[in-house]
Amino acid sequence: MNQKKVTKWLGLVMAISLILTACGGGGEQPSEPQTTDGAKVTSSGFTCPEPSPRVDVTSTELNVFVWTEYFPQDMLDCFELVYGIKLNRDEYSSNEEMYAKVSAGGTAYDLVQPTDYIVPLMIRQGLLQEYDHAQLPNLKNIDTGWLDKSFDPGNKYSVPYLAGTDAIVVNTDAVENVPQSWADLWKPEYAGKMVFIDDSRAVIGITLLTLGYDVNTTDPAQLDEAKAKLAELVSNIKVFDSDSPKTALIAGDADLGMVWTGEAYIANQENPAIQYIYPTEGPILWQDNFVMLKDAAHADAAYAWLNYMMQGDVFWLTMRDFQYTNPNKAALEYAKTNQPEVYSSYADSPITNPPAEVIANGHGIEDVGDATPLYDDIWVEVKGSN
Amino acid sequence: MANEFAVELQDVVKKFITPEGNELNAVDHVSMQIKNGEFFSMLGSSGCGKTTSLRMIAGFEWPTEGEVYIEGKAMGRTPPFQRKVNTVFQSYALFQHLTVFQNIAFGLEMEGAQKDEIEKRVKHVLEMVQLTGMERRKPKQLSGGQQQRIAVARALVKVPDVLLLDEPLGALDLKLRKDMQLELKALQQQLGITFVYVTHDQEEAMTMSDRIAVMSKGKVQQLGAPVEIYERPANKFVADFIGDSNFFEGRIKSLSKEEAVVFIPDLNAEVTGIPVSQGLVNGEEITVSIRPEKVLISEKPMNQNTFSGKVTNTVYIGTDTHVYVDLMGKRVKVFEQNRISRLDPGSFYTVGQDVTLVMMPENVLVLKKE
Amino acid sequence: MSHDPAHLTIPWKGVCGMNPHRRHPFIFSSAMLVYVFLYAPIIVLILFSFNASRANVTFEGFVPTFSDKVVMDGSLVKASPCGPFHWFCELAKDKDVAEAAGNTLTIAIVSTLVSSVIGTMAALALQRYEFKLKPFSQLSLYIPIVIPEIVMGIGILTLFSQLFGVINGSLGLTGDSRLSMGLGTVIVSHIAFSVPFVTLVVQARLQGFDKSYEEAAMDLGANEWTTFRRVTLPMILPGVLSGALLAFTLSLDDFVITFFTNGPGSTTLPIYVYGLLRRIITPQVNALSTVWILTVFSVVLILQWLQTREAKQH
Amino acid sequence: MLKRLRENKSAQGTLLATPTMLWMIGLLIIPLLLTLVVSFGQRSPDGDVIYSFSLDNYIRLFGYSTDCDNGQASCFDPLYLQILWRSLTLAFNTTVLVILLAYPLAYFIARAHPLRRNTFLFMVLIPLWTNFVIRVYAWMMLLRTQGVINLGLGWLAGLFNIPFTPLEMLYTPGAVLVGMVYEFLPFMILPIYTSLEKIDNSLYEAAADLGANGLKTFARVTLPLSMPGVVAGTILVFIPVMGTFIVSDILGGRQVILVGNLIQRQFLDARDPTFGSAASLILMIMTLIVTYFYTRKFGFGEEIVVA
Repeated sequence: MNQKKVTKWLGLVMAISLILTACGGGGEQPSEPQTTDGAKVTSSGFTCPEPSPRVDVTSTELNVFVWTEYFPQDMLDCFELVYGIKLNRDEYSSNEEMYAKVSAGGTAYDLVQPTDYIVPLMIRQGLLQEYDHAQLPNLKNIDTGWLDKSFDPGNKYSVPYLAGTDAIVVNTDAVENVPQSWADLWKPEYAGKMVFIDDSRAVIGITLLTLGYDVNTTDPAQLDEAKAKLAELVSNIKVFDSDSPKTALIAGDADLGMVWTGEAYIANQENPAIQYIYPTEGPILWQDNFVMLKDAAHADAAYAWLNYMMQGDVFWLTMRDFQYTNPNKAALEYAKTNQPEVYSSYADSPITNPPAEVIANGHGIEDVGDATPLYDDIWVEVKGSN
Repeated sequence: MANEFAVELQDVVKKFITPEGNELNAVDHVSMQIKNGEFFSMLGSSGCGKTTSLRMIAGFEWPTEGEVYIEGKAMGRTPPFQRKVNTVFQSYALFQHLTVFQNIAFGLEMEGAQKDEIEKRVKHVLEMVQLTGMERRKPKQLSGGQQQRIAVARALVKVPDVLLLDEPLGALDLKLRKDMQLELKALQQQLGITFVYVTHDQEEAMTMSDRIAVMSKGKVQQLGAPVEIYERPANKFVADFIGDSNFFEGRIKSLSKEEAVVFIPDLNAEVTGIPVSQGLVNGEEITVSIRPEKVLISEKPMNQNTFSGKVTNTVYIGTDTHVYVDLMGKRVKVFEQNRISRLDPGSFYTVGQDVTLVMMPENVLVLKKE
Repeated sequence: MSHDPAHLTIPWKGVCGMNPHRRHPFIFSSAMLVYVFLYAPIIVLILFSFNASRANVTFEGFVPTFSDKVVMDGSLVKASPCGPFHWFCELAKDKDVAEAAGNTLTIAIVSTLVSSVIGTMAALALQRYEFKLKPFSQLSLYIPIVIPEIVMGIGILTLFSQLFGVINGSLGLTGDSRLSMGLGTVIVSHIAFSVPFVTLVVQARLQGFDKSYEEAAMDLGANEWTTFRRVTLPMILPGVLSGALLAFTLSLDDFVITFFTNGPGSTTLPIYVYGLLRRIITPQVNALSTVWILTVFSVVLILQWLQTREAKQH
Repeated sequence: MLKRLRENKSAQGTLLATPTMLWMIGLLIIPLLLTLVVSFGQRSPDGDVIYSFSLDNYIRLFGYSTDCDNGQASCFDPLYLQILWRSLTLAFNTTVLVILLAYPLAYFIARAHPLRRNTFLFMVLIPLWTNFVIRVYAWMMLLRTQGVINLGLGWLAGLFNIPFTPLEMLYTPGAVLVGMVYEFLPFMILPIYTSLEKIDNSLYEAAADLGANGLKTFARVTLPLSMPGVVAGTILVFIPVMGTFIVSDILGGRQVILVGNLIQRQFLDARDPTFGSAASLILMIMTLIVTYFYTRKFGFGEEIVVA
């Protein structure tokens, strides 16, 4: 925080207090570009790859709003080092929280990281701007299997980041009968032992699956049925946690439940007895993406970031630091040759690299449009009445 | 000095709004002229308007109507810091966060005086109030009397045209108060500055003042030298407020140029040979007053202005003995000076004793009914 | 809290035998138990900041020292150049913490300064003057005390987003010149909830303030401003300072309002800690808490030492 | 200009109060009015506010439901009333517990030697100066299944050869209660201390002189005189407990839903700011009513600011 910035903000404070209609001066003061000679090395000792291609940038700042614990620090540090841009990172722990803050306006984020089903909503609300693909040469590094999805045909608005599944996690030391299907989780023997992610669409989704319905149904009758069914499940759940559900498992506060890829992987590392089970009904599939907000002030820096991030020699850091399914084929190749340990732990784990049949059996959450309030109400009511 | 009057109040009214929302004339058409070099007191019980009058001179309040003049200049709404008067506060208002020196120097600093000048004058004024060597102390570390002197010193160091004192001795014990009264008077005479002194203590006012304004209900009841006020009170309020008085309801029976005859129904008696004051009408209902020390107790009846009664109580208070005499159902106070030792019980009046009271006509005052 | 130095100078005039409660064993023991309740979590917090276990669920011993690089065995730190202070070193490397600490202090200092100044002004107005809006003003000061913080936070969020939308739209502001959530909005909001506390504290102080001190100053030739600067302010300063301290504390500790009003680059320590809690909870959180607690503790000690010294001088 | 201002006391007062009033109006009253306006609106499927005048949100809060099991068009659903009631109960329980814990300590400090009083007082304040979120986290470490308390109890049980299964404490309503009590305890200690400290020692002497024993002195002298502190403390504890969502989020495992959580969720999860605004206003009105009746009975202690 330099002095100029403080003085500037103070000025703004005064202006608002006096006339309540201040004009101008909401911007951020550029921070000094960090110029280090020779190789740029982060504080953890990681040598930063050079950007290829290097993008011309005039902005000195980039504001991103991303999921918690989803973003390698080295990646961020390197970007700041090679481009001399200050990257401000704020974090959220649910799509809904992110959407609420972004749609309220008044935020100055450039890039956010919504999950697939939120993207159409943001497009519909006019919150996003279309990418100029000419400025995204490194999009070629993404495996085409992850592009051109139904939530954003042609990737006009979104660039894939990481993907994964929601499935059953179970501490086999503490649980006798290991559940094999979502439906098993309703069994009374698990009551009071479960940790679930605090994600309305995913949890309602698996309830719909056990009833034999589509995870994206808009039929009020089916949803009504699901609500009653969900109420039974919720009363058996000990804790909802969308921030760090693994902690409850590792700490022994919960023995089984529903978590996502990355959490399951770490829990499994900490305690090999904690296993990730793909349920017979199929896991929930998801994919997180970078989108650019309509009023992004630092579009050039955003393109620089996206290209730099998608470089194979940079993106592999996500595999090293967080364990999710990786859509970046250049990164996989880079890791295979240069970081075999990281590659093998990724490729050999069914958690991060699920078998094709699991993916085929999976269910993606989609935008349900006008039925959204139905889902929202179910969630609040079922949890509130607990 | 150019002007005869240091302070002049001309038909001054100060209205306040009471918390109940009523309008109250704290000062009600007051006019007074305070001469240069005079020790002037405003005397009255609390709420009589004396402090408000003083505050209007100081500039803490502005008159609702009328005008305050200082040295002949109309003050209007001049703020306090532009008036050449200074105040000694009842609470002293010594700045607790400053030392004695800093307190006294405060006013000089405001004038922009030089440092050595300030030191010289503070030293001088401290000598004047006999507190040399206390410069470094904080007000809290001083006794009440010392604080009072500092408060005076702080005001005097500015060499004001007029020094205003608002019950400055109220917080001191009796002995100290008496000493300070004499000291203040001496100081005033030495410096020749006009003092305007507010007090509710009549003895204090009498002791020090050249002139006194007796105030009640926002009005000046009487203004004059102490002896005038005591010996010739203008009305029943003054007679009652200053010293002790016996009052009787009466009616003027006859009126000549020199003297009046008053009939007092309560005593079923006449008092003759009373000096006449202005504006009395024959047959008018009036109040007759006589100071207790001016009633004589006589063993044997005299021909005129004598009344027979019974002693109901005697109180020995050292300098005097207060004798209460029942006069046809009316209680009369008599103060007898103890010129002789009263150790001998025989020298006392005994309860139930028959006595004769003499009220010499020249001691009897006729006061208009209020 | 009023820290009247007089307390320190007036000798204790208690009459032990007269007060039946003094040193009552029940009072003493329950008071000690409450202290234990207050401090147990904090002691555990500090102890666990030296934990060798990354998962930080149970205490697995101190981190062994003497190694030039960090050695991990699963979730256990086997060796670290910093030894038991491993997590403090990790913390020191984290530049986000430094930035969050800087933001927190900037916000706390600026909002404390502004709210102390305008709060004292308002206290003077409410205690000394009669004006039309006085009852309304006095009443409005109680709003932040009697409404839950979340209501205020959401209200302010709604206001800012609507206001900024209108201003940006009507003035055609784009890019970096747009008004947006950030340090400014956080500071403005912190002032809003601090001001009433400052005002009420100073007002309480002014209640016992004899007006004749000011009159004396004016009488001695000081104008209104000089009177305020030389007499009124020094005398109410303890009140203003405790109001400011309260504002500072509230600002440092605030989570809810900041949560709703912050934006890029205005992460404060509470928000940062909340973020850490949402990630993997390593002893780094404890290390941060320990540093925080010790900082606060030493600042308080220094302040108290200064105060005692000043009291002794008088 | 300056002269006219000098003579106009009312203008001086207004001028001095203006900055604070601008803040109060701009950042408290207008936001509250906005909240009021939004609460009468309706949400669009995407979560936008459609401005209208509809009481639906309030009707829904008070139990009117169109989502009924037996095919009726409308029925009574006490869901939100239950949440309100749960919050009120929790706030009440917290306040009572906090008073019970705070009083002896405040008394102890107030009757301690004046030289030590400040130190004891600072010992109460220091936990307050650590961070709110950090304090909640500390309780997680104590309460979890393998946490410090269970370890301690297990060790004790081992000493006496008693079989021990760790207690399930974290993610229960009890954990939320403990967390709330811990968070707000200092806010009760300070005002009670302030009012106890004001009690003149001679009052105790007078009570003793008039023949009151310890308990009677406490009941007849100490307690009534310290009521302003208790009242102020209650306001400072009760209201924040009603609106806090972090404690119940973290220690309750997002399973203990209070009004604060309900509001936060409406804004951040359910994308229904209109319903959230209505709930906010109901929460505010509830606290105002409780405060009003409480302070009407006991007075609004000035200790609220001395703390």
